[in-house]
Amino acid sequence: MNTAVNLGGIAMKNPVTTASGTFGFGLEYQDYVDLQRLGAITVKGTTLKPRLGNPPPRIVETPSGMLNAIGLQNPGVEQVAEEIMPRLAGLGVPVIVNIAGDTLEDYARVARRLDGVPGVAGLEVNISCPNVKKGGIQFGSDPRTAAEVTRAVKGSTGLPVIIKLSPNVTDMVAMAEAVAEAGADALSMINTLLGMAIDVDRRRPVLGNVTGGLSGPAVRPVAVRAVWQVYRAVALPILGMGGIMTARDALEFILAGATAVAVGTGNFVNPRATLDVVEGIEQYMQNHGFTDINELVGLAQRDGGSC
Amino acid sequence: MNTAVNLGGIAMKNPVTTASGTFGFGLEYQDYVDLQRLGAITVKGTTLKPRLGNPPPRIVETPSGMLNAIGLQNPGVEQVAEEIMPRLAGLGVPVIVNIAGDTLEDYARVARRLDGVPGVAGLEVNISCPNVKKGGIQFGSDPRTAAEVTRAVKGSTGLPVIIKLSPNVTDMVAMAEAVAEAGADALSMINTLLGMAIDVDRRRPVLGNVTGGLSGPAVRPVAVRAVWQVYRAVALPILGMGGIMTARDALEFILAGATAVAVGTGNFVNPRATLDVVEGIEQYMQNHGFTDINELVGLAQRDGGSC
Amino acid sequence: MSRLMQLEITGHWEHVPGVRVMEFTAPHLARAAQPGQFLHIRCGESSDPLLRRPISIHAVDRQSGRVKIMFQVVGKGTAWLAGRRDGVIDAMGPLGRGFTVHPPAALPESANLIVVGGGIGAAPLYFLLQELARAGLARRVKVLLGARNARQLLITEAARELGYAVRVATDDGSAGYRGLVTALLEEELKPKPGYVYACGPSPMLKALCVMLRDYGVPGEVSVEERMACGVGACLACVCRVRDAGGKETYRHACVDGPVFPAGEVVW
Amino acid sequence: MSRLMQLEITGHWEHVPGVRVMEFTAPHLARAAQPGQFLHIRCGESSDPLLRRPISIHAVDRQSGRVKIMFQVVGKGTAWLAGRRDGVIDAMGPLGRGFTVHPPAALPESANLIVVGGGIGAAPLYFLLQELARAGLARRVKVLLGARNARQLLITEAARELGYAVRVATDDGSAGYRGLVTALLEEELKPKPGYVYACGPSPMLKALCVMLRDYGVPGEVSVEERMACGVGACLACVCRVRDAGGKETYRHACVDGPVFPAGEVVW
Ligand SMILES: Cc1cc2nc3c(=O)[nH]c(=O)nc-3n(C[C@H](O)[C@H](O)[C@H](O)COP(=O)(O)OP(=O)(O)OC[C@H]3O[C@@H](n4cnc5c(N)ncnc54)[C@H](O)[C@@H]3O)c2cc1C
Ligand SMILES: Cc1cc2nc3c(=O)[nH]c(=O)nc-3n(C[C@H](O)[C@H](O)[C@H](O)COP(=O)(O)OP(=O)(O)OC[C@H]3O[C@@H](n4cnc5c(N)ncnc54)[C@H](O)[C@@H]3O)c2cc1C
Ligand SMILES: Cc1cc2nc3c(=O)[nH]c(=O)nc-3n(C[C@H](O)[C@H](O)[C@H](O)COP(=O)(O)O)c2cc1C
Ligand SMILES: Cc1cc2nc3c(=O)[nH]c(=O)nc-3n(C[C@H](O)[C@H](O)[C@H](O)COP(=O)(O)O)c2cc1C
Ligand code: FES
Ligand code: FES
Repeated sequence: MNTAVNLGGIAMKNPVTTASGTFGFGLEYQDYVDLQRLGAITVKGTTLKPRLGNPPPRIVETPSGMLNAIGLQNPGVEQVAEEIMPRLAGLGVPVIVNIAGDTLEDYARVARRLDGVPGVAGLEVNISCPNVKKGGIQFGSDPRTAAEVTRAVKGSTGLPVIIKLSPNVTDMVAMAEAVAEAGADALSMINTLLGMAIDVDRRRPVLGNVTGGLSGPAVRPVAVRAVWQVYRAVALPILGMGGIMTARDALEFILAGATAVAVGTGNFVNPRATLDVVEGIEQYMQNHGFTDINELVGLAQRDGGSC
Repeated sequence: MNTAVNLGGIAMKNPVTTASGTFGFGLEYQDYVDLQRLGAITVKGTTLKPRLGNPPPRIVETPSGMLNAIGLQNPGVEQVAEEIMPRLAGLGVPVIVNIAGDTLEDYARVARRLDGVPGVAGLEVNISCPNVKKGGIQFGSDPRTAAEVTRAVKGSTGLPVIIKLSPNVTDMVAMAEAVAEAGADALSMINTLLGMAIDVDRRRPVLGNVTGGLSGPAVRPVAVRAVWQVYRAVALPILGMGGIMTARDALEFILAGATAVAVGTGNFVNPRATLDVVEGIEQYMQNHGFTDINELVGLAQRDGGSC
Repeated sequence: MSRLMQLEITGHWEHVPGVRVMEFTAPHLARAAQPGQFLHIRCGESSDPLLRRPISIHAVDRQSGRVKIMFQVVGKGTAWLAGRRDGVIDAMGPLGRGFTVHPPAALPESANLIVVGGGIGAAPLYFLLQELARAGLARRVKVLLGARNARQLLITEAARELGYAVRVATDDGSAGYRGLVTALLEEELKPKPGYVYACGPSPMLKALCVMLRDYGVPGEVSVEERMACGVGACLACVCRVRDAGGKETYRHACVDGPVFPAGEVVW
Repeated sequence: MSRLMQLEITGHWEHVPGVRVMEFTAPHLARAAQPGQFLHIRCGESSDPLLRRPISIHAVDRQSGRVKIMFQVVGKGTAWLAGRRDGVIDAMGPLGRGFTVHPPAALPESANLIVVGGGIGAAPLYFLLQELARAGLARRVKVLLGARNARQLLITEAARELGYAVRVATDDGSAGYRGLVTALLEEELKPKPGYVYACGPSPMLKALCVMLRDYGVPGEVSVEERMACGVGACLACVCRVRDAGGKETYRHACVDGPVFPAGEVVW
């Protein structure tokens, strides 16, 4: 049985990775997960300079989901390249570094710094973090600026570049087309939905940052729809995520058109969720007589489906 | 204690109404709800001609939510005006008729037909149904066309006009500003989020219509955020909805800036949800020493809140 | 009039593997319920699972005020229900339009009343059999039950105890006829006309409706559709039917059904 | 090393109204646990509630392999937990950095070790008291406990049974001193220096940290922050601290804490 996939140049032995920001810098879950069994490890959003992140509270639980406003807390690309990657490189698992910035130049410099760092197999470009807005720049909500970021990153690295799309837009397909045109090697979706919660007793927003990003099972239908729509329109491989807890959830994404999937909030609920998904997909393939995972990609699109 | 509010010209004795499409044409829940205790009744989306709606399955449960693709099944405005409104008019409760159409002309004609029909207290204009797309017209995702619909409806009726906004856009504030400028009397939000689910065993979309609208507690954080953002930017009263099940949920919307609230999917879970919300809000006001519900509107915005 | 009820569980047991019976003491419900009607049950206290689950009324004892449901554990709602040992269940009901216990006046006295159940579809039919007996119609009734195997036959003994003649069919032949229950039905229909009451999985109901049309036999079938509200407010639970004028349209299983005239349903 | 465990419930009872104790038999956990560490517990099978709930380890019996938690029912997660009578609980643990049972070497032998608990904050302190006793430090320890009223005092008797001198404070004066437990602490600190271990609501910890700074007394406090992962991966549970160089930064309660040096926390 073949479970290996190729995500825009990143060779994964199975289609399962972690969603950025939910699996730290890779080693936090090692008591629970044999990391070498993952298709890839995607690490926390990394910026040019270290960032402290937002004031607490940074999370709040919502029905079947959670809001987070971490605010891209990270030690900066220098430390990631110098201290963290050496510890991960030995695992033999492709590491995807998620990158973010406030300016095009930031993105380019982070990308350049990571080029050639052992272990880094690709970059996932966060153009859509709802929790950080500096100078009003929202790369992720305008096709033109999204294309510019894509070109800036592509021009600064030889690594495969995955552009991570936001669901907080009118037309995800237009965004996908723009970054595809600009040279992206793959797309990942979805980032969190912009949301908020109010503390009714204190009559104030719960989160220190007021608004936050909604993730978890609650958003899965939105994410599956995004993958479905973009798969039909754009010929790039898709890394699907949003509320994946089990293999069946992951299969929804794959059948809709995702080449690979990421487990995010699901890790918090079940620290073994990634491996349970890997095993569950194999089981499904066996039960249903599939010998190559790639046959399943987009299979639900085959008959009809008039979106 | 005053719980009466004025929603853009619709006088409600309390801030609670029903969300269109979840309470039929008003009488379906009368075994469970003393309708006269509601602040208003909002009925199913009504179009110029009768509509059969989409093929089944029309709904699917999702984590803390549901997808629906009813497809605006309704008996048409003529029957609503002639047969249904007479039955509701006697209740003495304001009825808000939700209207929809494929063309500007449709909207205008439906609005005109309802003008002066006894019992109709206002129109809620659905410019954003994710389940019906004819000729690719999506009034709800472009500020200009949304403004045109608003003007068409306002020009055809003397009734208060509430424009119902979609969350499936990049910038809800821009939409709100455009329809405010065009003369809307109030705003309602949110309509459903576009989503889908895939049947992993059959490897096909679950819904007959492929995609559907996500509603229920899962979307509440998105809805509260929408109300919060629009309240800050636009001086129109807001009818808030999205995942309200309890009085505490409703209070999140009111504290964020909603003048009134609608219970939708919550009716399916608890057929008495509307009245439980009415009673719970009164209880909260008593416990916290508020004498006028209007004091609570937007109260969480007062100190800080840097969105 | 239907109500929102807190039904007290007064009994709950496994009937056959994977199928459970829960008993409530609810005199009002026992008086109001008609066979074929259902309860709309909240399965949990949190928002997942969110929607109520429709479950038919399985048996009613008007004297003692006892009402039973019989359900198969298939997903998270029914799994939650299966875990309730005591306490109360939050249910709306009775809902929907059930079976017409008294067959149409036009039907010849000699015609059989044939009750056909497949799998868990037998659940509401037991209540129908209780009512047919009460209406003094038992001797005209033939009961045909189908299941995967002998262990999964659900109301055979109970129907016999009510005095009914029961024939069974199983997929594997472990009891009665080996094959589909519709084959037994055909045996009944060939010699003489009848009136059919049926509940079971969609493929069975579809085959049955085709057979009734071919034999020109009237009847009524209980269909399953996904429901949200259960009261006609959400328009989710549509069943495609052919109306009096022959035009196809939708009816709502929760209020117009779940029992529809067999000839009206468009499969 | 922490593990994902299916902990078998071997006891569960109400301790005082609204506060429950649950006992597991888990020899590995009993061996590995340190006082102040916590379990990260899944409260339900559905996706609502979604996140795990952090609950401290309350008591450990290494001989029998028994581990207890003590929890207050405040919301839907703890309400779910309160409903479990038997079966297993899905927990990660032991997690976090707990109390340093052996006080710093620099501390004079004469200094008191003062254990201060407020409300449900007493829960992890009992395990600390077990370990202080095991380390032969019991005679140097003073235990100060605060609660709303006499009924809400949680570990007073248990601490006395371990041989500790216990003083209590209640808001309403229904037991011991009428007022805040920090007032008792001040009485202890005035005559002589000490080393303080504390757990309780944030306002209490804040007041306590100010007092320790004023008296120049060292100590450690266990803080509560909202957690998602529990293992340092999500960066949710930040606690503002002043680092060695005096610069303010964030530490993570789940891995760097929940116990922090009292002097480092910025309130
Ligand atoms: C009028 C009516 C009467 C019924 N009577 C009985 C009965 O007496 N005994 C019994 O065992 N079952 C009965 N069913 C089927 C029963 O409703 C489903 O098995 C149940 O809803 C499954 O819920 P779940 O959460 O366990 O499964 P899940 O698969 O997790 O349910 C997911 C969603 O799909 C819906 N769904 C799943 N299966 C069905 C189905 N077969 N029909 C309609 N909706 C479904 C659920 O209501 C829920 O919204 C009846 C259905 C209808 C419409
Ligand atoms: C390290 C640590 C140890 C703890 N030990 C104990 C203990 O031994 N006994 C005990 O009764 N309680 C303890 N708590 C508090 C306990 O975690 C909360 O009471 C519990 O999470 C409430 O969950 P709920 O679903 O009942 O309440 P809800 O209010 O419904 O919870 C909603 C969300 O808020 C979070 N939350 C609510 N209250 C707190 C809180 N006080 N601290 C952190 N997060 C919170 C929940 O984890 C959840 O994500 C501890 C907290 C921490 C951080
Ligand atoms: C706590 C947390 C932190 C996150 N941090 C990042 C981040 O740094 N960069 C990024 O691109 N996405 C980040 N995300 C978004 C996730 O990678 C993912 O897109 C989203 O959570 C949806 O997946 P899920 O529902 O499986 O969590 C974060 C999500 C969470 C919950
Ligand atoms: C079954 C169903 C039918 C709906 N039909 C309509 C409709 O006809 N017109 C409309 O504007 N909104 C319609 N909606 C959207 C609701 O009015 C509401 O905006 C949305 O469901 C969010 O609220 P909730 O989470 O409380 O359900 C429908 C929603 C549901 C669930
Ligand atoms: S279930 Fe809502 S109309 Fe039937
Ligand atoms: S809870 Fe995730 S870092 Fe502490």
